Amino acid sequence: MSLVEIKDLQVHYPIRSGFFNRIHDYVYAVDGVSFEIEPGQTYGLIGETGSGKTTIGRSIIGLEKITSGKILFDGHDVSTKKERKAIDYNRDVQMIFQDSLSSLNPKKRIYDIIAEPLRNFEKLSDTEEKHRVRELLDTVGLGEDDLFKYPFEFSGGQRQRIGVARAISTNPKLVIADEPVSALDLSVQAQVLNYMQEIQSQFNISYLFISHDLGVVRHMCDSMAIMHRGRFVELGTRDDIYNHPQHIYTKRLLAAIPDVNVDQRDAQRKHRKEVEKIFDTEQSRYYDKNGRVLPLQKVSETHSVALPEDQVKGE
Amino acid sequence: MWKTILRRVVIMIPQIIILSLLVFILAKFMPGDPFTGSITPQTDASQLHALKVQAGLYDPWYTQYIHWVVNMFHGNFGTSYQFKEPVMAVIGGRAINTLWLSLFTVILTYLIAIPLGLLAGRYEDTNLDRGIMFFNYVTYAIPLFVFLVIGLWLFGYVLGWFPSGGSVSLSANGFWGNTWSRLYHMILPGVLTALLSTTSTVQYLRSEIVDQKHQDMVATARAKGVPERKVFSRHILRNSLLPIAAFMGYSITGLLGGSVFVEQIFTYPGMGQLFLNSISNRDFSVITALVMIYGILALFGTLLSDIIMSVVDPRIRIK
Amino acid sequence: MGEELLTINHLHTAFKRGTEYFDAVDDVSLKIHKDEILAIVGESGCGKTTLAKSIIGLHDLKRTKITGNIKFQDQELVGASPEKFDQLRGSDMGMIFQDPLAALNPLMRVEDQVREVLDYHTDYSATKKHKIVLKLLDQVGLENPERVARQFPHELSGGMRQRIIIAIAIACKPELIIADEPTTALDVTIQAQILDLLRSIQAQNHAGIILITHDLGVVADTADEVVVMYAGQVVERGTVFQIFNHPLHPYTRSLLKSIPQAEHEGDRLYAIEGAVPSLAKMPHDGCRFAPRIPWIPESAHEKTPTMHEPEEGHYVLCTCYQTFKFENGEAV
Amino acid sequence: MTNSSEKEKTVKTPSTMKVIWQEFRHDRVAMASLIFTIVLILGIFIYAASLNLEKVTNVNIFAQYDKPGQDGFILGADEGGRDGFKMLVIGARNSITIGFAVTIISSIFGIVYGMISGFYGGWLDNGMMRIYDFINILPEIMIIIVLVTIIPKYNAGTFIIIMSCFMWLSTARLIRSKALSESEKDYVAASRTSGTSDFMILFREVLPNLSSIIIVDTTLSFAGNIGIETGLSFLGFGLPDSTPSLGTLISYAQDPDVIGSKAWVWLPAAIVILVLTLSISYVGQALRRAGDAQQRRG
Repeated sequence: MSLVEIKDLQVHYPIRSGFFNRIHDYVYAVDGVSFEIEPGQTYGLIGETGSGKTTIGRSIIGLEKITSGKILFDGHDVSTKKERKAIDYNRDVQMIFQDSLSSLNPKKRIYDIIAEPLRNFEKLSDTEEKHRVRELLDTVGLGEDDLFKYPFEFSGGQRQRIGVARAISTNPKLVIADEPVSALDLSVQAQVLNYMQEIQSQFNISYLFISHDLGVVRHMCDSMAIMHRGRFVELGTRDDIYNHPQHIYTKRLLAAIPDVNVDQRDAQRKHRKEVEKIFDTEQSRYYDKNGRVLPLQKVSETHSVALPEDQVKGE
Repeated sequence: MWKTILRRVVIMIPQIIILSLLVFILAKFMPGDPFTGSITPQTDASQLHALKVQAGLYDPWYTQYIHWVVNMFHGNFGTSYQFKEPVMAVIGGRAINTLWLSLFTVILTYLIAIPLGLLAGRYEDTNLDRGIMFFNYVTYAIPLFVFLVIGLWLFGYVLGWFPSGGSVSLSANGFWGNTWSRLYHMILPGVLTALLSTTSTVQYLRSEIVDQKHQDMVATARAKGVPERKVFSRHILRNSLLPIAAFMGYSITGLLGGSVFVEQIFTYPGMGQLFLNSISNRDFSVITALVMIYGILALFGTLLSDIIMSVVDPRIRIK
Repeated sequence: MGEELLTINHLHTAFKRGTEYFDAVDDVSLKIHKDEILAIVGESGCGKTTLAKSIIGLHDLKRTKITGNIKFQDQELVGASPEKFDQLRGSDMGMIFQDPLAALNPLMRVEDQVREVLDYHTDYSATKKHKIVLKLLDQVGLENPERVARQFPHELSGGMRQRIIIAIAIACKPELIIADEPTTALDVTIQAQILDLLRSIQAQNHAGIILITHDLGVVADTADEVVVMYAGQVVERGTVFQIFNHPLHPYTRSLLKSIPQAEHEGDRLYAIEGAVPSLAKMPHDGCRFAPRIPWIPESAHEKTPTMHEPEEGHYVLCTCYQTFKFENGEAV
Repeated sequence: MTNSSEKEKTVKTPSTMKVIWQEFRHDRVAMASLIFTIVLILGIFIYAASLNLEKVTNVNIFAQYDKPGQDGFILGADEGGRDGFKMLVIGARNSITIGFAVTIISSIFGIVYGMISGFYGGWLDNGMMRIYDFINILPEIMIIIVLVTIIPKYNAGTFIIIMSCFMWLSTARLIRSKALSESEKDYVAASRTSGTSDFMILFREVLPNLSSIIIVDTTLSFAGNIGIETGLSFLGFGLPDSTPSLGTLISYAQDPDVIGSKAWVWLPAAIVILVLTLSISYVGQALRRAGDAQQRRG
């Protein structure tokens, strides 16, 4: 059985306007999305600003009220707060935030920050708690001296590692990482990603890795989904997405990433322009008349694409 | 934009209703009734009772309330027991005095506050700025009435530069003589109140300018080759001053609150003084009318501010 | 390669913190020619934005001390008067900022903001300026310029706003354009369009562009020449091919190695130890990158690092590049 | 043994007061005004405690309007021949006490109101802000005066309550805006996903982050409330006649003869108010600067 099952998730925000501030329309932040998460795997959620990827992450963890659809965890419906509370859901599902400074309370010591989930979910004695916190800090490469410091005394990369330590303190089964390295410099981004991978192999955690950086997602994730306008345009394994993209939007996204291979740059530029041209001319075929992404069609065992029906062909 | 304004006006209606209810309830708790003043030892109890019935004083409260509101809409706030005149007539003359003094004070306030705020913001962290900020701290800390009393004592009595009370000299004649006398009476209370009312404007303007100076927008302007002076006047100043324009409406509430003190201390015959006077004489019909008027004026002040804001800021205007 | 446009020699830019001055830009020398895109690449806090602001004269001189030489079209910019800068900025130098929303005045219509450049550098008539503004908006790829001209910044998308910033920067066909992280706030698809736009503008105007970025992909895609900065210093400079195909300085090599690569999916990434030192804690002498490669013996570094030119046009700071190996023994 | 001491170290939450104090100590003028304020207030309270209120307020018609120094009255005597200096001390004590009580009640209410409104947001915030907006437009001075006149069994306690009803507004607005921006930060989301209840997040996570603002706001409100109490007493609608306030003493100046030629009756009280409000506000402003400096570091 899957660890998490998301069925037709929808999150809409009302747009109020007009005379009495009545709800006139909705922002379809997430507009009908279904997928499953297996234990120990890493899933990537890729999209541009406003594509709804962050909203999906926040609704799975319970920070966002869902409009409709279902989220099942280990077979339990966890769509409402009451249901989550009943099974201590957040003990098993944790989150790493993008902005490491804002996600750590500036008035708390590192010790208290990491111990917070422990105090809520595990009834540990003081000695056990301290032992556990030390162990966690050690896991992310920080030392004993750091226990009683405040967040501002650390660099961005270190703070993000503290965020990782907090997220894994209760041995969760799923960690949602929302742009965990986007705010970091390249030289420290690798530190955080490496620790995340190590921890995964050690504790068999599933990651939902949300990012706009296709290079990082490619590195971290076995399977991934590309989001556009609140829906999935393509869903598949790393190989499916990067080597056999079928949706016009995926192709455009992939072509837009600047590559560090300087020798190929003219060719790549040319390729990008071609894809862009195709996107401009054929775009309408891939979206319905309201600009909504078409329903997903299965093209192989692992690969689904939001294609017009006449284009579906096996691989 | 019209929709925003209209909606803002519509929101005001329940506020006015609640305000009137509140004032009505306060009025009900006030001792006495419109006939208390006319009671003499000769008054016949049954006659009085009949009068009260006729005036609806024994009706259920909501009937009385509606009656009161309807009368109010017709500008009928009842009769002042103290002056034996319709309340509106009593208030009328005073209202004009208060209006002049307030207008004079508002203009002075901004005339003082805007340059100070601009200078402090532009020359941030210089001695000029520190001086202005010290002035700002003093005006923030000193209670208005103490400042007024000391000012009156110093300039009205010790130095004798200004009259110590009233709104116009009895000996003034002719249009110009009269106008000058009125202005002369307003100078001391107006200047003193204005000095103390500059606090929030100076503070806001200064921090707004300091804030704007560090925006990328200003760097863009410089990068365009706009000379420093123009960067200041075309970008920083404009963007900082527009919100100030919108604050004018809010300042009405503060001024009205202050008018009670100013008019009392300078024995200036305005609405504030009338209010205190009526309180001492238990002239409740005048009191209710004044509270209602002050409340409605404050409501219109906030409305005005919101409208100015939506007119000057395109981010709100377009919606 | 075109004629020389801007030459910087031994530039120091120091900020006042309390009573002390700290060098945010420390002994930087570089050159840029016409028809050239020079990328300045480095991580946050390496001094690249400070450098750009020193060139265009946007520092508050009460808190900043600038020494050295910046020569632009035979004029010395260090110590130049504000009037001189007012005249140069907008006409001979244009600047593009990172956050297009913050960089536009929220209370002014697009047309007024673009026209402002022309107001101060030309004496064209109002109608002519209006025509030029529309042409510029069209040139930067905005559809329906008439309409956009009448709009306010908040009514436009991020990509459109950045196009307007570019229109402002190129309004007077400047010789030099400084673009400070022009695509960092944008999505990749928009980034690609903006980079293409920059290149096409350069082709038309024959300008020199200084492109400041932390994104190595953007550099590889767009630049001709590259300057790598670390902790306020230039540690390596050369052509884009030299830098990407034969990186020399340990920092450049480490950075390139830490990029997630397609061929090594899922493997451990190369992680650089430690973090960039903050301005106040900047070491004064010795190789500034040494603390992050502790396995390299001290003898490999110079006491006072100097620039070396191991191949023509390819410069590198400190001698440590000669013997540098990664911890696992790999050279690149 | 070592365990318990270490434990203490972990449980202790960082004291904002301590950090601000560190910054504050470097500001000499602020330190001077803080010490001055404390000495002044303590002096007033200690001296007032030694006075017999009944004796001081007793009318002595022979000493009416004694000049300072005359008959042993340092600051002269008022209309009732009462010792100006002793009246001043008792008045100051009363004004400070009322100002303090109003500050405590209104600040606590304002903080709770603002935190709940800002933190929970949504319709709750909407409703609470509507109430706020409405009270805000009320002509507060007038309504207080009306309430003072119509409330039966009026005394200092009722006055404190009436004043507090209107003085919480600015605190509530300030705290709401800060709570709103704090609650949007990710550490609040992180606490939510760590299983901490909203109530605990509000008081254990958000509140410590507001502490420096609260300290500053309370200090400044204290000065402001002394001003408003004395103002109302000046008009005759503050403290009841049996409890003199600094405002009551100044109100003698409403007599043209007194203000013009008997300045000793009211001027000392005016000066005491000035000194009190100026020094307390200065401490408040210095605390704000210290808090900002601490914010930058944090």
